[in-house]
Amino acid sequence: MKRIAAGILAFAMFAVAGCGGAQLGTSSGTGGQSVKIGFIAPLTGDAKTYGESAKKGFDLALEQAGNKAGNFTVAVTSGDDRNDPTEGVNLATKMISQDKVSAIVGAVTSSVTIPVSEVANSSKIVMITGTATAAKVTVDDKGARKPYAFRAPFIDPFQGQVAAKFAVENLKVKTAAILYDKGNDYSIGLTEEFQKTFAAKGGTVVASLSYGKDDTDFSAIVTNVAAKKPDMIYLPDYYGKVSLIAAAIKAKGLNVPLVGADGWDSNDLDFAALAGGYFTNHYSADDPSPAVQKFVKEYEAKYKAKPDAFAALAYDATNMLLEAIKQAGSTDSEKIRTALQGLKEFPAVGGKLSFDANGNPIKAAAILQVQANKSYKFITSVQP
Amino acid sequence: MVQFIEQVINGLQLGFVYALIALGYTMVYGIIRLINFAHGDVFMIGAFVGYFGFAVWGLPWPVAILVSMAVCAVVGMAIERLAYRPLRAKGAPNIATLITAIGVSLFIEYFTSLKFVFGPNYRVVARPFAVQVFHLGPVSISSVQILVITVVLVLVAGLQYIVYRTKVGKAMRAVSHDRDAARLMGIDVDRVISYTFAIGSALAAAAGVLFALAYPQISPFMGIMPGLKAFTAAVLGGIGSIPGALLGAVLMGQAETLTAAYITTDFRDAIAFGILILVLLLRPAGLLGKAGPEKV
Amino acid sequence: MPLLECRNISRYFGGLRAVGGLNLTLEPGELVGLIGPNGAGKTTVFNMITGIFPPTEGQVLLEGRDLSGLASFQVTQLGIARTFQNIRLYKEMSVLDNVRTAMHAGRGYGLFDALLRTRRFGAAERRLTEQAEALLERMKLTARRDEPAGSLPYGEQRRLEIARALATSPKLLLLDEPAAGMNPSEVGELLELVRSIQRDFGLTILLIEHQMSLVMNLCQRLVVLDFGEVIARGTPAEIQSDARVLEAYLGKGATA
Amino acid sequence: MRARSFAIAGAILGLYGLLELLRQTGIISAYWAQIMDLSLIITISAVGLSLIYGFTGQFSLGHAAFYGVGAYTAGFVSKTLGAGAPGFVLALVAGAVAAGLVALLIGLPILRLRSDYLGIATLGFGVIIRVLLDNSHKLSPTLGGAKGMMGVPQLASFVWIFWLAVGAIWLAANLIRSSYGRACISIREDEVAADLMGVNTTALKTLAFVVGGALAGLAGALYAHRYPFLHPSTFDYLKSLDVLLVVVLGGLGSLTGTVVTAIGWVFLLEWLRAVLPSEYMDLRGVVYALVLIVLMIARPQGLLGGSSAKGGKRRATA
Repeated sequence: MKRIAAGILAFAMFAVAGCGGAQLGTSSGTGGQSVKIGFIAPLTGDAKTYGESAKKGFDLALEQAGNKAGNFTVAVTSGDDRNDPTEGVNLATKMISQDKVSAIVGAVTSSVTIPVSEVANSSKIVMITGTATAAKVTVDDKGARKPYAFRAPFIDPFQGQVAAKFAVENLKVKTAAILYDKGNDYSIGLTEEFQKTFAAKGGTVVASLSYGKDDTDFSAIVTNVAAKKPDMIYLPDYYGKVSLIAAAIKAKGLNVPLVGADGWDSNDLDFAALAGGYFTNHYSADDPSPAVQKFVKEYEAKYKAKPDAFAALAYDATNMLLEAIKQAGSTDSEKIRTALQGLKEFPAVGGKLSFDANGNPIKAAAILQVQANKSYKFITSVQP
Repeated sequence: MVQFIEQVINGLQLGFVYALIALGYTMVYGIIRLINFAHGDVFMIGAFVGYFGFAVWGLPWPVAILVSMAVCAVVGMAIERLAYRPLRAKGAPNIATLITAIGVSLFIEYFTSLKFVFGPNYRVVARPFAVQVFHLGPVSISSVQILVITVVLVLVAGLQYIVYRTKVGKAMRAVSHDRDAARLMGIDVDRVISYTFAIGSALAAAAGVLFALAYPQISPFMGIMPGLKAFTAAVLGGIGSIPGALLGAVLMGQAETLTAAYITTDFRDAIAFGILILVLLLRPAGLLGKAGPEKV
Repeated sequence: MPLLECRNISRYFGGLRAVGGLNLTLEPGELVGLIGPNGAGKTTVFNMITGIFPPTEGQVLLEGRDLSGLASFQVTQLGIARTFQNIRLYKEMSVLDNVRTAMHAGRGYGLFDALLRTRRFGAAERRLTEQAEALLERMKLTARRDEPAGSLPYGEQRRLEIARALATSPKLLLLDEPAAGMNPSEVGELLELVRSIQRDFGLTILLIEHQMSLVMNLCQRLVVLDFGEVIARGTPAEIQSDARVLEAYLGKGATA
Repeated sequence: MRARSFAIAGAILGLYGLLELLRQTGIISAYWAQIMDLSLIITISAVGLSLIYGFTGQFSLGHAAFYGVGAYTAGFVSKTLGAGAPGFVLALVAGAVAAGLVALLIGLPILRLRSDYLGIATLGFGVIIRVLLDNSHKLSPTLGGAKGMMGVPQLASFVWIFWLAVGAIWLAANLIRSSYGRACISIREDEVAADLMGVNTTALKTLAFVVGGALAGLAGALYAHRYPFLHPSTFDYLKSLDVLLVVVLGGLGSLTGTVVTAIGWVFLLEWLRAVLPSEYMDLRGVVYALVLIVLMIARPQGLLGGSSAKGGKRRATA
């Protein structure tokens, strides 16, 4: 009897949970002059720090806009994806079916943003990510555009190309070594493209070595790299790993230029170890453009810290979405999509932005140099 | 050849750090037959305390190591007292204690990553001394490597002294050999277990500080992988055996470094755990351990 | 042909000899006692026969068939069952299930019958349950049928162990100190029980026991072990007057 | 007996009808429908681990690996064959069979190990599978490696997930309430004694491991057709702990407990998302760990599990 009772309890719980949720769902609706936006980011878990930066950028953009997009008051519903694709799908589904959002800003990492973009696209809800750089965020498996997916950052291939071009043309190097994270799509994407472009421009990649996301000991691969005597080392990864590798390179006494990507842009970078290194980024804080100056100044005033790439890109993504809603003059996702796709030369931190046919921004990359005094120096700008 | 020697030195540095962690695993397992999953997290706490010591409080690094060892000794004893002893008193099955240990490990990781504790961020460790690279002929070796190897040797010698020359050490060996007999001989078993946790945790703390000096970045989740690999090393050498832990750790360090250097880096973790499974299957008592038949 | 034949079996544990060169033959229907001081190697003999620790040297034969290389469960399936000195029941399982588990080898249906609840499964399960209930009835455990084995009083646990061993349909039953921890009246009941099951199930029994009253009254023949070697064989009466046996027991000051 | 079986079958059919109706009419939103499906998928996987650990006592820390093998295999088959019911069914079968085969290959050697060593070996196995998934694009570009795999047709509708979950629970219950199940439990209780009572412990441990692994594989296969993106991080060895927690909370040796806890667990996490202010989200991990520790110290037999001997009260002649 006890078992049957328990079984009935299970089913009852199941049904009640379902219906209880359903009530919540039906009670929420869109108000007259307000627009609902969802925000998805990893606020806990292993990518928490990226998510927090993105949230700061998102919050700042909304605050500057006075929580308005045109005539609409913006209502935000935000959620934590824990950098877990499953959670990302659940959250996106919740925001779309339950909270009835008109658009979503997020997610932060590519592995969550790809499934989120699938859900958003099949529900015909606009999604714009600040930071996910994998090509498949905006195109499907067969390379066809997901019409409702957009992003603010340049995609992996572009950064890899720019870095290779800069290395050959400005640093005048002939050989390069690459160290990358084999478990990280961002790192792999950059590596592939760098390799291709570097070779096309006449350089030779003498070593391309991978490591895992939990590795902390790089002495073995750095020793191997040192034996190859490369002219430069490409380190396409986030600041945490890059700092460790640079320290290992320094400990090995290897003294060649290090080149990287936007993942370096963080206050937690090991500036001492990486001083003199170059990386491709979305903007330079020295850029006199009003968009950049306004962002940097107000960000520092609000958070008492320097913005990093995650914050800047989430800020851009949010601003572009708000502008699109304003131009569309509607909370209808289809109209917002059309407006977003049609944005021309939008003054963003990352430059004057327009979207290409695949929902990727057309913008220039800045090359920055790491300084020992915890700042970056603007070196040059590379057009796509 | 030069490169090979340098790789072996790299492997030694890694292996020696593993050795300090592995000693704690092996001592605890020897005495209460528990895989103390939380040991890797004690190592992490050690790294953080050491980092605060020399980077924030401005202590000289050897003092920072000692402070960290003292703090972690207390942490280790507290874990044993609060989480494991109640289960032991109840005579709970092995697995219940193991699951508790996993719980303790998760607790330490999540708790320390809260903002008001250590925070979730990576921290870059600024070394308290400049790294120098020495050249012995064509082979280069860094001051960090020399430091790690020296400190580990000193600590292992100290441990050897404690285990074989002091009263506590004798009691530990007696409890590890036969807990009931030791109790009958008037040894306070709970206290001996407590000391074992203290010593093992202190060694892990030292390992943590050295790790932070050698691979200068720390985070609340940094203990998981080194912990598992050090455990593998302890099993490889024969769990319960102190010389075994050292041998196993040195072999693990070499295996990991040399595969990364000469075979592939793609499967580095897979290889470490492949070794573990093979050892468990082919020689479960490890290289230096003794197998005993189960009593029926 | 003898039912069981141990030919010169020895067992070493890391250089230490537990049993050396033991020869033992059991004819069908015999009830033989294996006695000796603590640590003489009696349980090791059981372990060798049942294949838990196969003999380091020598052979064990059941009805002329060499048991070398067989796993314990195979030895059991060939007809040797045992009980344990330190009771090893499945404590969390019910009394009935303890017995039914021992019938697994003779369950009479396959995995797919079980998964899909076929007619054959139903019939076989009914048969198993009836047989198990009959055994419980025989052991006076019917009232305890649905209780967890671990909750039974000591004497009943001993009886359940015997019931479980019988459920494997053995030819040879090895009893390891069945009277340990029992009071005199319980020992008396046990004596009757062992006799009656031997008769009713046509068993051959090898018994380890320290309770001399039980051994002397029950066994037709005794084998005495000391330091892993046979020091005497014979009828209870012969053994009682054997000088070496007395020395082995009294010389060590052990209780007889 | 027969009447009761019909009553249960009727109740389940009725429940399905009700839920399907509520879903079709939108009273249960797409979100809660998704969570419901996920909870059933997790249930199937947890029932698998319940067989392995809860009933047979083989401590496994690598369950997520079977889940991953099932998901990737099914995804690959489905993507290769294209959308359509026959391809989908084949993919589900392939996912379960592949996970079962992997369980067989790994189980045969490592199930000799006892408790804690087995746990560590299965954990190691989980890490190895994760590394292989990270490098899977070298085997076939379709698998995507660390970049993840997308484009698996989303064919797992509620009717599939619900009935497969019911089927999995039914099969597991049948297995447990048979001589095989009793033999498995006897191994958990005392492996040496089980061996000496004529139970082929190696075969039964392997059986439980293979069936449990195949159920996880089936769950993974359903996941691949319900969630549009497969990434190795979803099948990380740390995820094995989630399933373990469900099985332990539900009570070792209690199938009902496992099912109730699995469903309750998924809904609880979603409910927490709704009620917990975001600044306390971080505490989730701390609470999760504390629950595990306190539970183990206070009630090692699990929250809902009593003594599994209560199963003996039922007549087995169902």
